[in-house]
Amino acid sequence: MTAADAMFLALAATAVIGAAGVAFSRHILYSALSLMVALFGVAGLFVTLSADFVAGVQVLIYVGGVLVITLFAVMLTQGIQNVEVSNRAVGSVAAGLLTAGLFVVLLRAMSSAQWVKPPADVPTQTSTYGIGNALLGQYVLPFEVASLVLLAVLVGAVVLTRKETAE
Amino acid sequence: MQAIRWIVLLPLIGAAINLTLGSRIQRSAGRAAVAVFGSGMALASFAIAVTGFMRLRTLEPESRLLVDTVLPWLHVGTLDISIAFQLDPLSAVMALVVSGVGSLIHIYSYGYMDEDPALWRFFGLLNLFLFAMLTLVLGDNILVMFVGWEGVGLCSWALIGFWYKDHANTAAANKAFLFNRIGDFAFLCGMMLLFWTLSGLGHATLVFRELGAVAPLLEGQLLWGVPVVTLVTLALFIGATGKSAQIPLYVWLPDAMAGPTPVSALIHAATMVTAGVYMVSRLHCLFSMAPVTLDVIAVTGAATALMAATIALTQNDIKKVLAYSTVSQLGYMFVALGCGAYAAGVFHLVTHAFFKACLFLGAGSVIHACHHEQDMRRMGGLRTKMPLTFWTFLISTMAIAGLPPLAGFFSKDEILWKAFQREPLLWGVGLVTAGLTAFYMFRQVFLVFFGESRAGASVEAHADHSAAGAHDDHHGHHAHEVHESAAAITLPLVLLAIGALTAGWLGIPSALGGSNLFTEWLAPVFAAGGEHHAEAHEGLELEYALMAVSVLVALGGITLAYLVYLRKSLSADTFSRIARGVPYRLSFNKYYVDEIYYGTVLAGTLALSRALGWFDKVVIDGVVNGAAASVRAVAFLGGGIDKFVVDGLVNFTAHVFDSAGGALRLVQTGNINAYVYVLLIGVTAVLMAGAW
Amino acid sequence: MEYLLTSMTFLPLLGALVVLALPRDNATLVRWTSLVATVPSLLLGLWLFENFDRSVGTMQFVERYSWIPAFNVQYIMGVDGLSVSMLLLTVLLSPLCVLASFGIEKGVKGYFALFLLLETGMLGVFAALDFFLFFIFWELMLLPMYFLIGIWGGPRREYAAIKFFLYTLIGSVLMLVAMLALYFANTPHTFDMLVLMERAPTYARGFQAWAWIALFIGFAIKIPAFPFHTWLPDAHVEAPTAISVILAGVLLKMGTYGILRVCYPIFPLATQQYAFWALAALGCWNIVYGALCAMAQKDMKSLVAYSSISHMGYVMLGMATLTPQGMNGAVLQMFNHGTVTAMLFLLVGVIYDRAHHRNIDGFGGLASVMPVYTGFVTIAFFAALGLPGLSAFISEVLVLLGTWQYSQPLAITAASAVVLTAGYMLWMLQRVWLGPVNEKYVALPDLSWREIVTLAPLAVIVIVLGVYPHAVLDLFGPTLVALGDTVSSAAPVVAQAALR
Amino acid sequence: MSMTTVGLAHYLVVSVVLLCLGLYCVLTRRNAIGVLMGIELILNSAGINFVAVSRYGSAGFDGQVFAVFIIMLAAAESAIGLAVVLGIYRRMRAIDTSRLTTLQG
Repeated sequence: MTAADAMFLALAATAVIGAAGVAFSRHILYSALSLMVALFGVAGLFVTLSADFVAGVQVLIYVGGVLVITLFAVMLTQGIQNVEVSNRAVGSVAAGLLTAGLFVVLLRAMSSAQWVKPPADVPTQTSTYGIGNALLGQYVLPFEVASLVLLAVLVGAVVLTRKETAE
Repeated sequence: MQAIRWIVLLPLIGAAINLTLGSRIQRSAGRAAVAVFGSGMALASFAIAVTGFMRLRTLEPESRLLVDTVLPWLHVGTLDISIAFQLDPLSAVMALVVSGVGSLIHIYSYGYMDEDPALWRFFGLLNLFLFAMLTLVLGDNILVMFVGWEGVGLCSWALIGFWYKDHANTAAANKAFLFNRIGDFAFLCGMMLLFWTLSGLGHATLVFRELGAVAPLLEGQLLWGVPVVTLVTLALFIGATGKSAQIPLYVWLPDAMAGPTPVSALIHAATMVTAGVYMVSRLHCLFSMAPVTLDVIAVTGAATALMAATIALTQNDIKKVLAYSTVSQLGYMFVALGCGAYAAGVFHLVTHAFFKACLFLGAGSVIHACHHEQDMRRMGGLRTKMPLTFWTFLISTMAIAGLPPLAGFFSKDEILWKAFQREPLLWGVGLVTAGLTAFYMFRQVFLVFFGESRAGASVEAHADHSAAGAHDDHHGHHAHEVHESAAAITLPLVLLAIGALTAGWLGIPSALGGSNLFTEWLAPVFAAGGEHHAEAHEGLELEYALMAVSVLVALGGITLAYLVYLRKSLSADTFSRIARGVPYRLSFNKYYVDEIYYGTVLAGTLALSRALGWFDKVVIDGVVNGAAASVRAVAFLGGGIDKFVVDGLVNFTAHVFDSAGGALRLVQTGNINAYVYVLLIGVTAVLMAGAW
Repeated sequence: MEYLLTSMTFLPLLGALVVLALPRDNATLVRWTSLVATVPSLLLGLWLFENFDRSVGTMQFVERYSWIPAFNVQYIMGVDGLSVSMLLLTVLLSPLCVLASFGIEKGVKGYFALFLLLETGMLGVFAALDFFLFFIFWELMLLPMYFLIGIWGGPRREYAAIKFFLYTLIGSVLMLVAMLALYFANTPHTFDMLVLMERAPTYARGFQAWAWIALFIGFAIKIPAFPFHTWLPDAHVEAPTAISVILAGVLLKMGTYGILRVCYPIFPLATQQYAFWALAALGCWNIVYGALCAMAQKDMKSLVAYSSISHMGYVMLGMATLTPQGMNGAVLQMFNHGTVTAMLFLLVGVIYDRAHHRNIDGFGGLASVMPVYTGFVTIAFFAALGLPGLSAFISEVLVLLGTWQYSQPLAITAASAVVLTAGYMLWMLQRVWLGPVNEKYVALPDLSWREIVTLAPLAVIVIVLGVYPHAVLDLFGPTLVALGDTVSSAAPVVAQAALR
Repeated sequence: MSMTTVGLAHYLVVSVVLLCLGLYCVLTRRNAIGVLMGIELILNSAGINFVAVSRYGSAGFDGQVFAVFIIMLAAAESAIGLAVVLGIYRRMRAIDTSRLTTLQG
């Protein structure tokens, strides 16, 4: 087992354990913290896939932004200390069976698929450069649309949470 | 010489042990163990000081300087300070007085505090005080002196508030510390200015023995257009007014009498309050260069002496009288310093230490015997019941009144003589003060020890006069219990009284055929500062005449006191009604200085503090919270949550029942999880179909 | 000792993981494990204290590894005198705080795990020499602090926690902006502080100016300097005792540490330009303002909090002077304030544990009920008001001496605070510990052994450093001389004519 | 591709595990915020897929670009999602999805 393998295993384990924490924790705060662990794990996986930029974005936006917002939402809707009250998990047996079924189906689908052989040696290249080119070249239209979406989100978030004076 | 450090360290060890383990020692080994240990440390320190003194005497007068460097303390940039002690004629005198009188008072305390459960704390603090005071006098540089300077403030605070359960005592303690702190602040500023000026001249030092040599370099240095040396000495003098209770910072000392009487004797009469005098003498090389400061010192000293003496005339509390008398005598010493007669000032310091300590301890003996009664209007007739106390008290009173051949006569006359040479007006003020001193001190003697016992006499809270003898009743329930105090109390009294009788003989002026040993002893110290040795060029006749006048004035004061308080041929009322009683009320109410300070400085500071506290909470935090609130208003929590909660719950309940209705709507549950289930089942099914 | 700093920093984190693995219901085990987890770092810290070469001002024990090569982010750790003193303070206070937290009953595991995580964050901040790493640790420290206040705090904990979080977040954002600007201003791009310092003379004046201000505000929030200070009283009042101790003892120092570590060597020109107003004058104002506000407080903890603001003013003032006395005094004051204020908060915590309130006017005469406690209180209070012979006096007098050479009016103003400080300290002492005994509290028990063990080491340090300050002063002397020279030699000093 | 070298399949397995855990979370959680966290997991698993396939596939950057878009959308989704949750909370004083059935026709 090479160092890269060990790294992958560690990161994958981090991601999976974190995700399990999100799914099984009784305490919403623990869920949130586990989510952070999972997100870090995924970011690490991105690094092993030589996608540095994506990893960086993952950490900055997910951990820095999404998670903080989530935590705030938890705090603002629950109060910090009574959060465990309303993180019920309902129908875990049914859900477990269903997801397990899906898991089996997907694995089977994966193993039966015809994958393209990977190129022998992938040249490592700074991903930021390539992504930047792609975003402003080939994908410039989606990129612009994305900015519109974000604007809409901005406005939407404000509208949704605005203090309603009319009522 | 390594031994010097032990003069300082032994009391510290005593303090450390008594303050940490004292209560256990007292419980297991008894009260005497604590007292013996504490007193032993003080006595040992005294013994070492005596050996040091002897050692000094064997040296040539010019080379009488022993230095003991303990530890390098602070070495940053040009600042290089060691913890070091020096013994020279001046500090040796001070160390002997401090440890000597201190030891006596330790012994006295064992008798005086015989009922107090916290004896260990008392002895621990007394030892700590000795440590701080000895650091002050033995320190070889200004910063080490400052350690002692503030250290005695701490001990003073702890001992004034020794009986801390009484709110008034702790208030007095805080007052003392704060007024001292104001002085310390000025002291600190003076020290910094001195250091940087010298540093700028390439001689960064705060060591006393080096200051004499570099001080002349300060000539001509200006800051803000004023000679630096004047600013430095003025700042240091303000520090001295705090510690030595001079105008304008004297008000804490009378209140400090709230502490146990041995404390008043040791700290607030004999030693700590003289620290300012010592400091000025120690730094005479600077003060001599600043004539303006010397003038300020002389005037302040004279004004304080007079003002405190006038206040002392009308006080009824036995200790308050002595307190104001102390302030007044300290004023005397500053007059001497202001005239450049440092040796005379220190001489009066020494004699004053003896007779004032004796007076306080005598007062303590009286108070102790009278079961902590301090009002002189409820005393009287103790002469026969407490003969030893009476005689020692009388000797000390005569000494402070300046009757020859007691100690006070020589030291006071030397000051008056120097003052006359400098400025006859100062002498005039000093003379008046001397007369007043004789009057109020004998008033005290007559009220306390003569006449009939007035124990239990009802005294109006705002009694306008002290002639309480008029309504004298004999059912004083304390009277029959009053008896002479124990040996632990009387022994120090006797020893101090002997001192009060004889200490003056050390400095008999040449005019009276003496050799003025004291001045000669200190001469090597003050020689460098250029003390005026204006020897007798105005003639011996004048000196004799002045002596005679001052003795006459003192006798006049005594006679007046006798007429008013013993013969009662003059009524005190006639004096208190002069000018519609305005002078009397001013004196009785201490010129309302406390009230003025309270109304201006203290109230102002508190008001400013409250205003800033409000500003901080309302304005600054308000801005922050306001910003946060506006963000929140946009982002999250509207103010109307509560309203919607109620409405929401009502709606919610209504909907629950409503939705229970339609059967068709069962599929459309509105439950998100249900939707996800359906979705997921569909997806899995499709994938299955594809995979297999 | 190749991995000294790394092991020192991450051992508490390891401890945190162990704590998390312990059974939830065995609180005693969790407590003792946490205590043990702080000890290795303490021992390493003491070893560092012994073996640190005091004669030079350069970085020692440097560890350098490539971390994220794509962005030239490195993992660099190293210490000079400045960081050693702060690391020492942190490892000293941490075990004491764990000990002081033994009374925590709610969510014990989470509390101690977060606390240990916090310790790693703090140590990392003081040891990191790569700006990116520094920033990571800086943020790492923020998160546990938020929860420690927000979950285990007093009644208004959520308000205090969010306020703390938002304030610090704003500071972090400003710091991030300046950090990135600095990163891109250098070619090749780097976060290596040592390289950034070397290139200091190449930065344009305008860039230095705004980056300095952004960093300064970021750090000033932590100090906290007026007018960014209002999070502090709230956070202190609501935080549990041990967290107050850490907050005042270590976290506040990060502000001034950051200024000395980042602003001074990297932006010497801007430092010269702004030191007078932003550090000296503001510091002086902090001293007086904090003291006056403290006098008006009714809650013991908020009084101590305001006194912290006042005392941290000395640090700002001292470091602004660039004189050896001033700078040594400032860093010594950081250390001394850490120990003295830690004592003060622990002492307030003791009474809060017993009486469940901290209202200054609600007590009285505790001295006769709890004599040992009062003994410690007296030492701490007199140390705080700068009594000679105790540690804080040395640092204050050094700062004042340094300031006098720099600007006499500022020195006089700052020195006048000795009276104010004595005023509020003694007033509180009088109202709470002296006077007639309050009947409600006649039965309060005196200090337990655990409490004595937390307080005694601090008291010893306070006394020892008052007599022999060079035990700590020697650590950072050469470092600060070098730092002062860097700043003052950057360009001719701009005269601050009016107030000098 | 030997068993000891990490390849595409390994990443896909991780991705599937994350997807299933995310789905489980969405299915079982009654707390709307918990549901949102589950969705984040699902999105992450998709991100892993994209990047992994991109790495072992045509070696272009398309996959990474999509991953970036996913992260962007996730951020937008969580912002809006949490705003909705807060809005609901304000209205209903609850974010328990089993009680939020006002969508029912």
